[in-house]
Amino acid sequence: MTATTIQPALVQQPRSAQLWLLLGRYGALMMLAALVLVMSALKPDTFATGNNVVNILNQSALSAVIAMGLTFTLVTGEFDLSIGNTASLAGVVACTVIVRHDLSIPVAILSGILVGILIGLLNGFVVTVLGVNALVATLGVGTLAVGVNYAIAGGTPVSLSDPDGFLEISLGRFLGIPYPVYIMAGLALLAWVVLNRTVLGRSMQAAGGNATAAELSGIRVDRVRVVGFVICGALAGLTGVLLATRTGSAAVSAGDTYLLAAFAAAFFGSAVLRDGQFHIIGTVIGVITVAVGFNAIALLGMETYWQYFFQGLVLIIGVGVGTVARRRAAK
Amino acid sequence: MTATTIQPALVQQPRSAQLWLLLGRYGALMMLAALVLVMSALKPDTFATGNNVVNILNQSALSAVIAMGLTFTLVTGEFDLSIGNTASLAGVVACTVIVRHDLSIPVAILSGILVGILIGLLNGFVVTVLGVNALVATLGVGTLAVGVNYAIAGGTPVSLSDPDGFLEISLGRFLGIPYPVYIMAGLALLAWVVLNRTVLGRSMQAAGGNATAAELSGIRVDRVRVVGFVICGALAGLTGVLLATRTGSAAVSAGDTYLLAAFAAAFFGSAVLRDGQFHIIGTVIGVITVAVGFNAIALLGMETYWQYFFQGLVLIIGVGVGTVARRRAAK
Amino acid sequence: GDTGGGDDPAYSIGVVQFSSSEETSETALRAYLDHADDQGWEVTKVDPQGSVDKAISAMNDFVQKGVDVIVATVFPSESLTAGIRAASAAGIPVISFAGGPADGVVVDMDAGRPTATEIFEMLLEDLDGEGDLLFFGNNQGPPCMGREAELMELVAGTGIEVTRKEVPIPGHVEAATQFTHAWLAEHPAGSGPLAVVGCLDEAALGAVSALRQERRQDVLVYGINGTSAALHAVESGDIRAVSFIDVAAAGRTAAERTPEVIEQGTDAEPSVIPIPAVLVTSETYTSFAEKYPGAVQ
Amino acid sequence: MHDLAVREPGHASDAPVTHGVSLAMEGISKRFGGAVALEDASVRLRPGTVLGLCGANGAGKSTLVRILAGVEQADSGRILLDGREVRIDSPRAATALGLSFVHQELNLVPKFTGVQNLALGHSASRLGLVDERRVRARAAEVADMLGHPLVLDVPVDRLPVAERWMLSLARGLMRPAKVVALDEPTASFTEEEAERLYAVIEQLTGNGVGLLYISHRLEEVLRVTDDICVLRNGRLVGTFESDTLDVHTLTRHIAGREVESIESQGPTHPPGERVRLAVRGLSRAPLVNGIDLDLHEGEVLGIAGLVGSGRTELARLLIGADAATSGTVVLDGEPYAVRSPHEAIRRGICLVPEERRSQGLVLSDSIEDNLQMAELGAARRGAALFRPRSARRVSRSLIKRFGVKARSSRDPVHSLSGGNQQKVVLGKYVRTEPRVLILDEPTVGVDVGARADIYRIIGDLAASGCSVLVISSDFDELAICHRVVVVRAGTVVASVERTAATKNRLTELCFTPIDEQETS
Ligand SMILES: Nc1ncnc2c1ncn2[C@@H]1O[C@H](COP(=O)(O)OP(=O)(O)OP(=O)(O)O)[C@@H](O)[C@H]1O
Ligand SMILES: Nc1ncnc2c1ncn2[C@@H]1O[C@H](COP(=O)(O)OP(=O)(O)OP(=O)(O)O)[C@@H](O)[C@H]1O
Ligand SMILES: [Mg+2]
Ligand SMILES: [Mg+2]
Repeated sequence: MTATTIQPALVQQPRSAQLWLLLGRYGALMMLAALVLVMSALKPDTFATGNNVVNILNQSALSAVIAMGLTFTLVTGEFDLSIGNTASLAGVVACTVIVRHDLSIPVAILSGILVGILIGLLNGFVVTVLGVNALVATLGVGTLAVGVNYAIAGGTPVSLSDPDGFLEISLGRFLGIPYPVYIMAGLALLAWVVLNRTVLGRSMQAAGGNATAAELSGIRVDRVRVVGFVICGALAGLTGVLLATRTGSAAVSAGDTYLLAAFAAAFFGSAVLRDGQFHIIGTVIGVITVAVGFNAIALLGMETYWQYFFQGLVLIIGVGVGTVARRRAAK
Repeated sequence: MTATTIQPALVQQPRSAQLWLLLGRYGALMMLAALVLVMSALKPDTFATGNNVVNILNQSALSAVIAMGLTFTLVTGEFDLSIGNTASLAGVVACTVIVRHDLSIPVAILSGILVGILIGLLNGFVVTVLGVNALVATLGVGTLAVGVNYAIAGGTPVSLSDPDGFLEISLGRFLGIPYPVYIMAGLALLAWVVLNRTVLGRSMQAAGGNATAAELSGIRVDRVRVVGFVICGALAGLTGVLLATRTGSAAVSAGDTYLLAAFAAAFFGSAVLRDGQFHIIGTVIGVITVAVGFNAIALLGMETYWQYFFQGLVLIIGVGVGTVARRRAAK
Repeated sequence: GDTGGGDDPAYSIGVVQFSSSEETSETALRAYLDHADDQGWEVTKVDPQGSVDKAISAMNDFVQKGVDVIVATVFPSESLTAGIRAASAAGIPVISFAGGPADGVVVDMDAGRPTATEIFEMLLEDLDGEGDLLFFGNNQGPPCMGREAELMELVAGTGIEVTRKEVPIPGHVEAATQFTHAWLAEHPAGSGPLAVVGCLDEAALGAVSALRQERRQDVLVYGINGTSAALHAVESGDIRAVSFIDVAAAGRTAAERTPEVIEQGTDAEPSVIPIPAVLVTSETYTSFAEKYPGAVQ
Repeated sequence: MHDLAVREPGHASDAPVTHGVSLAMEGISKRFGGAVALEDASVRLRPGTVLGLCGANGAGKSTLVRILAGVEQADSGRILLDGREVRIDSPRAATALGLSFVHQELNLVPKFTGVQNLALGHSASRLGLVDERRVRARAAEVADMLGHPLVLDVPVDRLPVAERWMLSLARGLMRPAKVVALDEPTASFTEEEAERLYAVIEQLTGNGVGLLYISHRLEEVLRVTDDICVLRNGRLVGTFESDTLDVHTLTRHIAGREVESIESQGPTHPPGERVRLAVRGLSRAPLVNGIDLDLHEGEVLGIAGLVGSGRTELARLLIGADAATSGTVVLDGEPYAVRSPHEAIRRGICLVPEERRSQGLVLSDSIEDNLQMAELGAARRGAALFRPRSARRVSRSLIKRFGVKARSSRDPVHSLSGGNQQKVVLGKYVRTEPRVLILDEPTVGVDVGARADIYRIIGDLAASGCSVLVISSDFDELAICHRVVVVRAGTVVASVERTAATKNRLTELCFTPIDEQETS
């Protein structure tokens, strides 16, 4: 009866297929590597310096924080279009708390994060309880957040009169590396552990992968989704506060640009190392790739339209190479 | 063999379930009706006038055209984040064609639409051939379109020196109704027929419902998707041109704001009359609801932030009421 | 920075645009860059697309690059603090186009209140102290904020009722059109003296678009900056008046003063370059066009 | 590998011994909108026994299980464990009470590996961290119990369907349970794998575990169960001791009428002389390796084989869903090399795919819309007008002809039972009047009544000249074919005439090494 147990046909793959598979997996990373190599050759004195590396990481920090948050919702199979507005509102609230109510910086930071958490809860409520599609729900909630923002600040930037303590959060350095880089690294580690090594994280991935299966396994899918929105909101809120600490003031739409950037990074990251799944490491690499590109453009001094060509091509090629290669490998 | 057809045991649905069902279907419409009624009572002299109705329809026209295009991609189960950029580019190209190459207005209009078609083809190529997720693909292609836009116009608005003929397209009236309203109505009719009464439209709906099943039923899913992107691009291009005919000039990012507005309208529309499927009538109603709301806020003289609250709430409640009611009815 | 030998040093300049789609700041920059080209300076330009954060990133990149001076455009200087401090720390002076004064900013241009005084006085005269006014403001940059402050001061105490709307940049033309439509619905023809003021020409042009669509001729429109489209609209009578500001001249002046700024470094005494403003109406258009042929092209 | 079928019940000590409980569900009623799924149904399960739930598609079997699992809430009725009433309002609550489930739908997370799937809902965690080692250890025990190695480190979406079902089954057994409910666990299994499951069932009952067992394979039900509850239209027809029943009477209870036996449903017409489809050396490594096949006009040809033998892949090659690497096909004397299902349908070849929910239907669309889909696919021009009224007329007549149980042709197909969904898929393709119809596992999860309907439809099609390929893992049903070919490792190893194609003979051919086989 030995013959009965046919091993699942995991047949040895031909050489070329393995190469394609490699390309599928590391294609996006190779693109980043190529970019770094070309730039190092072109601008050895300005690009490939320790200082510039720190500079690029520092520029990535905020985008990385908000994109990591977004990764949580994407992992649970949802969307969050409100993150940009959340970041803007959190920054305005944090500054308002200091300016109008004369509270301390830690309280301001917490209140910014709290704003994010509340918005996340609201998103989660609208999505799970009202059953509204996440795209509409978060678009709607984001619009409400803009309304609140205008109601608070009336559209005018809220500037701190004595911003030094606040600015220190962004400008301060430890061992020559700015604080935001530590924040990014710490949060990335934490997010990775939560998503990959905890029951909650696994449940999120399961809920995103097959909600029915997750529900039947006893996972409270709705709750997990709400948690995803809350984490996403909290990190968006934090991003908004950090953004305010860069400028010492909060503009009404300062965080809005992060929305598309975060999506681009997360989707780019889904093609890094894995086949179309969202994950923290991928997202961080996505953010860094964009930052390296931006830095390269600034150092080379390209025309405006090159910036756009570059960004567009990075997205399409970075993701496309992986997909095409994986398809070839499966052939 | 008649005995095999066991008639399902049916009971009369309870009254309340029927009411919920009605609410689920017409909830979003009722909201629009309520808005119109309240406004007519509050502002009989300014709101409920023929002039104002024409005015609202005229303002809806462009949003409706671009949102109808988006509906096609949404129906095929895809996304298009490039429509805003496409509209901007089409406007710039149309004006450039007139200003720099001295070509006629019809040629300018066609070249704007052609730009949209090309972008749609590119989107379709990246999505179907490269296999890139539509969100990333269209974000990337949209960014490329911005690049082309800057390469052409360098960021400055392209103004016609003698704009009268061009302006006439937006400003001209027939029987007291501006041309754009006719364009909207005509396109809506055409789009409805294509989507519901042609093999292509039906195939699009099937492909959006279950791509594998559609493929195995002989529907060329990839081709259908590409067509969806092309229609969407063409209508976005037309919107860009129409937008330029309103001012006689094209700004580099004039169409960008249409992106979120079109999504909001289409998603709102998916809750109108049907349960979560995208359809043309719903989209048009979505656009008109937003326009009515905007008009109402202005007539009532509310603060800016009310406008955001209103838009956010319309989205959430309009869609949420339907979903909750349908769930109740199924209980 | 690396200065070439000889008496004509090849400076390296980092330019932070506001947004390539903001015409007036681009005009000023173009004048600056033309001069820089003539002098053979190396220029690196970055478009942060209106995002403060990207602007700060670009300034940091320029610090890495080791430029001799950074030119920042329109962003309020106080919101660029992180970038300006990095520049100051590296001994790089910052020239701001209309961003307002701040530590580390050695040259600034004022495109705010002074550019608006004359046209707003004309507006008051036209309305004869009463009527309804729609004002489009923008709080992203100091120029509009200054102009708004000027307007509010002037209309205070008159019988003019002001409705203020924020127009986002980019997207200002469209937003202005929409707001105007709504405002017109509330103010039908014959409901008294009506006027629309855009803190930027683009907003005024957006209003013109709405007026044309609704075939309304009873509303006066005013704009500031003097883009060619707005000047044409003045010529055709769609816009009552425009305050043309000669940013090109200011850009040139800034360029001419650049060597001096680099020379003095971050310790230089902060200075403000005034931007000359000219009021243009349909009556004065012809003579204006003769004087500034470049502006109406 | 030891043969578990001969193990003594209760012999295996690797599964922890649990103490069974008696389960009673009393007066359960459930409605979905206006449709009655269950009406005052009561069942009782003694510890250490197997209770079969039988009934036609849509009779309410799964609904009963889903209510027990806390997935659905009953409108009325109560659930008793050892005489004590319990409230089960969520899957968690059910798990906490020691109930375990293998549901009818494949419930795995596609991108997760085997071990990640098994860890889901498994309380193996410390401080909120996942403890994968413990899961692996338990998975090894379960694999031993199943006598089947589990693939733990490959994302399940890269596994063959049957392998996924094994994992799904394993997941139901991960946690020591007092009651286990299996909803059509063998639907995708061949005889061989089913045997292993029977052994596991004996082992469980030996430990005092009670089992609820749902299957449309009636012989199997009679074999493994102690008692059988028959449901019809949501009502309990009766509870019978399995020993007192035979297939014929059970069938009558289920359908409420006489149903012909499979043997009497064989083809009535002989196949034609002309070869309709001639396949030579068709290959696509590694699954299909040089298939030779002749299909005659009006012939019903069965394809037998083990799971993973390449039958599905063959079908996909024939309709151009995958590209063959070598080989030729001739259709009615003309070369046939299609690159897409679209071309295949236009040439008159259709495939009724094996997973109707994911591959055959747009679940949220109406019956009518689904029935129209293949016609859209066969259409030449996209711009062609679509006539809803005449399309609806055709749909209605198909619904009638196939006996689809539905309230209206506009009902969404997800509201239909499995068998009726299958009829819709079949109807969709029959409508294009194909020359060759390929059916991949056409009766998985289909009840006896509907099964008879489907066999009748196949017979009618063949009689009208259509050639039919039937791929099936249920060798009993191959009795409806004129001829059966056996596929092994992607090649045809035998061709057997109907009279010789007994279940035993086919099973034998599937396993015998190639050199010992005669090709007739
Ligand atoms: N979620 C649901 N919404 C609406 N109707 C449903 C739902 N679930 C089940 N039904 C209906 O309830 C009835 C019983 O379905 P159930 O799935 O219990 O049947 P079954 O006996 O398991 O059939 P099968 O043998 O095909 O699996 C069917 O008529 C079905 O259409
Ligand atoms: N090792 C594998 N990796 C990925 N997919 C596989 C693998 N083996 C089989 N498949 C897929 O599973 C499906 C079934 O494969 P195959 O044709 O070999 O099986 P079959 O004989 O039809 O048996 P069954 O469908 O019952 O599993 C096919 O679609 C095939 O692509
Ligand atoms: Mg069932
Ligand atoms: Mg198969």
